[in-house]
Amino acid sequence: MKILLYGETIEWLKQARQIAEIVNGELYGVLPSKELSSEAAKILDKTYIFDRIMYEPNTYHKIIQKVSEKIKPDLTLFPSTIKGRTLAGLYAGYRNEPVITDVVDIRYCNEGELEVKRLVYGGACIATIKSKLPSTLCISLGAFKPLEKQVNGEVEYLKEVEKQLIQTEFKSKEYVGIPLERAEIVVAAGRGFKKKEDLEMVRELSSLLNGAWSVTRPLAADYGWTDTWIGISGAIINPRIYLAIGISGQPLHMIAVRNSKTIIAINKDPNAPIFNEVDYGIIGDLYQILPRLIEKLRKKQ
Amino acid sequence: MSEKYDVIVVGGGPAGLSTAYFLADKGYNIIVLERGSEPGSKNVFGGRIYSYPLDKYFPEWRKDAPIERWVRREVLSILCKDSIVNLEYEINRRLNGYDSFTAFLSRFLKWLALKVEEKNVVVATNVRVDEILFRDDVAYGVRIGEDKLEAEYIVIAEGANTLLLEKHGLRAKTSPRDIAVGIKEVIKLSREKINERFSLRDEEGLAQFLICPVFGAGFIYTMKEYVSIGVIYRPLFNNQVEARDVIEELRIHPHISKLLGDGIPIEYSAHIVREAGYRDLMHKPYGRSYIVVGDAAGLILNTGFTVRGVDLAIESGRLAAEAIEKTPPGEEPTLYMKLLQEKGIITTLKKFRKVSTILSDQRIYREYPEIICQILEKIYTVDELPETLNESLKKAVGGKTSIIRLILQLLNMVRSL
Amino acid sequence: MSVEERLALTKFEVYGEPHIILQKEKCKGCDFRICISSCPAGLFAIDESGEITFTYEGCLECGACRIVCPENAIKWNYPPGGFGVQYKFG
Amino acid sequence: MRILTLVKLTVDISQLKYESSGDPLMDIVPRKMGDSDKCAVEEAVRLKEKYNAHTVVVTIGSTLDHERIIRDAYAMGIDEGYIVEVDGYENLQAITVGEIVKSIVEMTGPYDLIILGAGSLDTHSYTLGPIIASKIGIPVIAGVDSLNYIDGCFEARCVMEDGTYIYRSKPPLIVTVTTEVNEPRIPTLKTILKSKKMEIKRLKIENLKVKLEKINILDIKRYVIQRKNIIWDASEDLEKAIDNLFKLLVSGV
Repeated sequence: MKILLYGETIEWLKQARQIAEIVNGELYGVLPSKELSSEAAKILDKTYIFDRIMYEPNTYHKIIQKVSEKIKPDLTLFPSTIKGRTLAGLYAGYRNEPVITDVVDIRYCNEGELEVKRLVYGGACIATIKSKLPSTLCISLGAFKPLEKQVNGEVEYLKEVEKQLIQTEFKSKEYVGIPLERAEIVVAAGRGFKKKEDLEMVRELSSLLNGAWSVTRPLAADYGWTDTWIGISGAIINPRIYLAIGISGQPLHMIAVRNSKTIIAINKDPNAPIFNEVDYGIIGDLYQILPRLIEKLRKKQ
Repeated sequence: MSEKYDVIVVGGGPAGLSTAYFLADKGYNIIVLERGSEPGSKNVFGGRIYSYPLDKYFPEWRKDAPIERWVRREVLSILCKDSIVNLEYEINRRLNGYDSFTAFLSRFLKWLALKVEEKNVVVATNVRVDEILFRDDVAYGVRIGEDKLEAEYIVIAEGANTLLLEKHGLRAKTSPRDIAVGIKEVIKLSREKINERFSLRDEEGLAQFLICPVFGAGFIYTMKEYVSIGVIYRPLFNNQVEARDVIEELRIHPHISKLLGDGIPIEYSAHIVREAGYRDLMHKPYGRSYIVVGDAAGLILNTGFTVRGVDLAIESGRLAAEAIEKTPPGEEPTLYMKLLQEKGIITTLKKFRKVSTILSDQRIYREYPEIICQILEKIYTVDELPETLNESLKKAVGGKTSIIRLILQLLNMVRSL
Repeated sequence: MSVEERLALTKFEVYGEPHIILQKEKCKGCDFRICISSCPAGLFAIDESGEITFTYEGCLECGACRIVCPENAIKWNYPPGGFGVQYKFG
Repeated sequence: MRILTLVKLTVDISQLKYESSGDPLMDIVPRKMGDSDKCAVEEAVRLKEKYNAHTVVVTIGSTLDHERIIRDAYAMGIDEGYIVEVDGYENLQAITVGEIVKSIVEMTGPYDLIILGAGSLDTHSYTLGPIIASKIGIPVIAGVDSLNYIDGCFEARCVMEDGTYIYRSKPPLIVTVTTEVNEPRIPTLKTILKSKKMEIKRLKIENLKVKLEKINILDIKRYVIQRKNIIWDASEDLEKAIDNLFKLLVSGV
């Protein structure tokens, strides 16, 4: 079986190698970055590289499409990121084949079919779906264990890259913060914070972690420190990491964050209900912990 | 806005929709204004509807109305700490022959709204009426935010929480002693488990009225695959539990948890219930170019054993429609009250007027249930020193009241019911 | 099951502004505080300073608090059309 | 300008409840217009108000709720609405939905802009806009937070993990929007009343010459997240607690 993937990180290529192992296929990849070529060659059977051009889905799609016409893959993999999903949609629409996103498990069936598990309903449920090949899948990052298997793959540079189909401009991320609903890491402040100025620590922490930040309802609605908040009446989120600082864990708040992959809490009250619902909890004073944590993260950068 | 209707109905509940339904037959251009996003999305009731008005006015209703189960078993239960006393009535009839059925009000109202819309009535949802517009005591329209709508007649069907009527001084501020809070939970349970645990066949239902010293009065209704349980909470009582906890108290009672412990809670709801009966009835549920129907007018009847609301709402809607038809706009539809009297609705409410006094007597919930449970416990406990009924009675009543007084009180209750 | 968990069963379309407003100066002289025990959603509470607090999200729109309040301290309205509690069963 | 908006009737995931077996109780979950679809409707109406566009809305399915969401779109200001009547709408393959939209566009188009929500509440796939783009051969900009129309050109802003992208494209264009793009309006009495009287056009799937392909779902179960519940007490060893936390956060867990 021939598998084609689109990828931007080595970590993801290794996960795709695991999938190739499961379905027993050769792994081809299209990558938008020269820097990755030597690493990628150790993982992929064949790597197609194009010069980094600004991300624009329609242009990227044309490139992937050309490679796919050469390879004629049975299975095409994208990461379940915003970019990956968009490209997968363009690709599946062009190939007129089923596309499944948020895939967390794959089983190969004999009749040229896959049994795929995917998350649905904002991560609240898991669906098992049978899909005929050829198919396009978007894989949830982290769902498959990276496979360290060395191959000696070929690398081909794609020279004739199309010009941008749509005029594109890129601005560094300081321009506006990542929207809460889409952030991988969310840091939130609760009533443990004594004054509005202290939220600066939360803002800085979130920016050091490439994440977004918010507060619980009382800080926004009662104290008026912010306009938005996390909660059943505010934003409902499902980030990779949810870091709750000075938050006791009222049910109406927890419902809005319960689909976070990992929940970490800092609270000085050992009996705070949030400690029943965390992966990692730190009993301690946020005013002692945060400054030092921020210092450590700053140094790392 | 300049659009003008013949009739504006404020509220898309049982009374408002019924009024629109009957008026539509008389050729009026009607609009129903409902604040919920769909008909029924703001309504709460116990779980039972009496079928007689539907038979009269909606000939095909048995085919398409969202009937859950026909009530075959009626149970009155006294719940004590760890015991239960039941009085049961069960009747076997042809399935369609039962007097009442269980339903979900939201679904029933969606059905009723479709019937009304079939008659070309506009049922506008997401519309909150902020004010009734009067010109020299004559109602001529409603205000919704910045917008106004005008009509020859305004039907006020705002339900038990009479905000508009009180705002315009058409009704005195509702007294806390005249209301209770109905607090309810819908629990999912499989059809098989419901049938088995409540001794029912498919499509046959149970209506159970509960009396309990801990939470007062409560109810259970069985649906096809759900059970509605609830408490009628009286805020002014010297309550042992707060309103927020009464459903939990009900659920953890050994008797209830045995029946529903493995059920899955689906929806939690609450609404005030007007409990005062005849005393609460509006003396003049109408004025120049307006008319008040259903719960808002106080048309709800608690007989002590059954609670009737939806059927009275439908009837009042029909009579209001008739009164509107026969009264020129700008005049008072006095005929409405006459019709309510002629059709026996007022008389019935009057007949049960003492019920509310009895039901607002804490002793019913606090003292009598324990006395009854204790007596029965003594009767059915066999040990070396059995007691006569008289001895048991004396012990149970203890210092709380004399046997004679107890008997007098019970007699008085029975007379009133 | 706590009342918060029960409220999480029911659907709310929360509007940006509260539909019920507590006039806290009127609450100061009130010892009765029946609003706290009467609210089936448990939305009234007393904070550290002894003041009554109220949150409107999770309001079942039952109408009880307005009627039981002896001080007429509760400015009560329904949420705007389409907002607030959304019963599927009723 | 002519604008097509697509709205999906979707499961309100905040209201999911489960059997003790973990099966979601699908028959009682409320359905609603997707949040980002609602923003797409709002965006279409805003463009209509500015540039006098004609706006069309389409939904696929045949329940009463589908009629309700079309009326909701009318109440927000959409001019013309279609329901494509098909059973089992919830299990259609995304490429089938793309085919349906393509044939709608052929029947009622052309359009300068096709606008829809970026991801639906139930699957959040983000793929439908791109699929349609490929099917009808026009470009797509997905996940748009801000949309403007300047000098005959759409300008769209997308915020992604690595930064902000600004795209400019002449019509025709497909845009999928996130809920950040606007705050949908609350219909007024006037528009609600108008929406009640407007006609809804119904198309039978049989007349669209679309091959129906359904997703073969074997089962759907609740996904229970087991929490590790590892607690460190900073009062015992502050440095260690901070160090643990630091390691967790930089490892990405």
